[in-house]
Amino acid sequence: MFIAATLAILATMVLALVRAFVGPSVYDRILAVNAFGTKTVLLIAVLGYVTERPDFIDVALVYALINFVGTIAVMKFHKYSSLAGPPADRDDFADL
Amino acid sequence: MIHAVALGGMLYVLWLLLSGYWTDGLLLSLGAVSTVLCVLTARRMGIVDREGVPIRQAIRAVTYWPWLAWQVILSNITVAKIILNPKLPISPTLAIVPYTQKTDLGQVIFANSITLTPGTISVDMALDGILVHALEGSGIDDLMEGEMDRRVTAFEGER
Amino acid sequence: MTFDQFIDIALFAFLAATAIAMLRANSLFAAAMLSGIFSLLCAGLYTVMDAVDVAFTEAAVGAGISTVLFLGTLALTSSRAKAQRTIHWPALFMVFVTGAVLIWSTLDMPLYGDPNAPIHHHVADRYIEDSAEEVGPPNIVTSVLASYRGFDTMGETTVIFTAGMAVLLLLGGPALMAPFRRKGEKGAEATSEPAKAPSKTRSGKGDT
Amino acid sequence: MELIVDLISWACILTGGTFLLTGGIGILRMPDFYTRIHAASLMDTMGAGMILVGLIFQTGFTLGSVKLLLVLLFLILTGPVSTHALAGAALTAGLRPKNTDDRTGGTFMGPMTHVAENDPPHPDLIGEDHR
Repeated sequence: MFIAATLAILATMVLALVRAFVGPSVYDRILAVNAFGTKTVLLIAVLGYVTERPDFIDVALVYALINFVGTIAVMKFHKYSSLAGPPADRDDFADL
Repeated sequence: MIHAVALGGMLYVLWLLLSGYWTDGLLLSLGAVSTVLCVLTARRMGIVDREGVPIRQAIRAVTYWPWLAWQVILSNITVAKIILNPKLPISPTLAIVPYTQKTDLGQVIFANSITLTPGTISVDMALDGILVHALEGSGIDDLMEGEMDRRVTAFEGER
Repeated sequence: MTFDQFIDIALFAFLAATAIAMLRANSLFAAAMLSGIFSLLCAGLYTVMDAVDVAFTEAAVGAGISTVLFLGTLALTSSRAKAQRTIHWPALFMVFVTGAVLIWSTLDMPLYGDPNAPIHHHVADRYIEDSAEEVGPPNIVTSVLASYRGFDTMGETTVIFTAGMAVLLLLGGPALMAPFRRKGEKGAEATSEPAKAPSKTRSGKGDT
Repeated sequence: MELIVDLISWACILTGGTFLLTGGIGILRMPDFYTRIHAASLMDTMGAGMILVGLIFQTGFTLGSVKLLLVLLFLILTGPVSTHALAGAALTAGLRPKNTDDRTGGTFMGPMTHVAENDPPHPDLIGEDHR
């Protein structure tokens, strides 16, 4: 059963990879990378059960957090063209 | 103060669950020290308030989250049907959905609930509502009926 | 072929495909995003091989920080690769020779996961058998890091602290980053503003 | 009893896998970026959620299942935020939804004023298909 789940995750990884390869816009690629990160979290969690070492969940937990921080950092960069955040005089960007 | 205590209690329970050591006194006290450090840091950052530690909403979540989960399952099935349909019957729609929440926290909960439900995503906040992109026009119509808005406002619990 | 091996092969195939796509991408933004995927795949492979700590580092540094640093570099320079389609033969030769030497040297190594390999009997036996009495904590890794290799850990902690400071600088808002902006950019004069000032304003006025 | 729990968890894992695959297909099939996001949220909610719930049923009442629940919670709480950030950033940079029924009175579909005035978006931000 876990093997079926692993296969599904691997297949979805392939689909996300294809989307990351063809683009076309940068946002498609970021979306694909984000989805890929979620799939990595799932893969690690499920692999813990396939190999009968459920302590892999700790790794999955940390990955879930890292993936989120990474995506937000990349988005922040794209939205403001710098990592510093909104310029002080531009209030309309303050909602990210 | 009550927010700081609630945050500390929550963090300590999280520490206990993640570490799994319930008996060793030294480790328990070290965990407590790190919890207190975290709470102090959070206080200095100014995030220990009604918005950062939503105690009321945490209690009300018992009734809101199951409803949201059911909505998520329903719309998941709808979107899955669209994707697997060979003709791909989509009609993307962009609209501004009004909200009735008073606080920033309530609006964020509403916007995130919209995004969490597949088929609709909140793109931006406008002056008079949330800019929503929907996969189908009917998704916007459902939001405009305002049931989710009403439930989030009740969940928010501010008058 | 066991299922573990199948997963290994699949992940390595993804890795190779990502690397080739990265080479062929003209848009450097695309290459930066693909390098994020590359790091995630590496981290997955490390986890499969039980090197969980390496996997942590790869996910945090490779997929997180270095992607952001790539993007930061691209903001300062051009984001399109120069069209260069000629092959630099001496470089290709050197790469092949180096790769061949590396593969040749793996032939002398013990098998993966071999319990009799020398590396597993240098000091590991003592850690496993005596650390409970000598140091105390239930987790052997903690004893190794905090006691047997204490000085090493102190250096590592310094590195991690520095990395944390860097993340704070990157995510911390305009006032913190003001000294690092390019000249003439808006917000360069915002040095004296408190960092949380913009986030307190009501959102969404500008898009209409 | 054990059989029933096993059956439930298998059903959850299989449903999750199916939704993952469906979302993956959707990411490839959808015509533009904004519609692809919907497909991706399919994978993040039902796909990941169902698989993790299935794993929780397999684990039973242990610390392991609590950690799985935490993974699920983090994914569900952070997923919408990054999705919203992604969509918002794309719109701000000037990526326009294709073939879209606009009920906002055109305010969001026209050229973005502050982007055009202050700094024109980088060509790579918009993507090859919009140049």
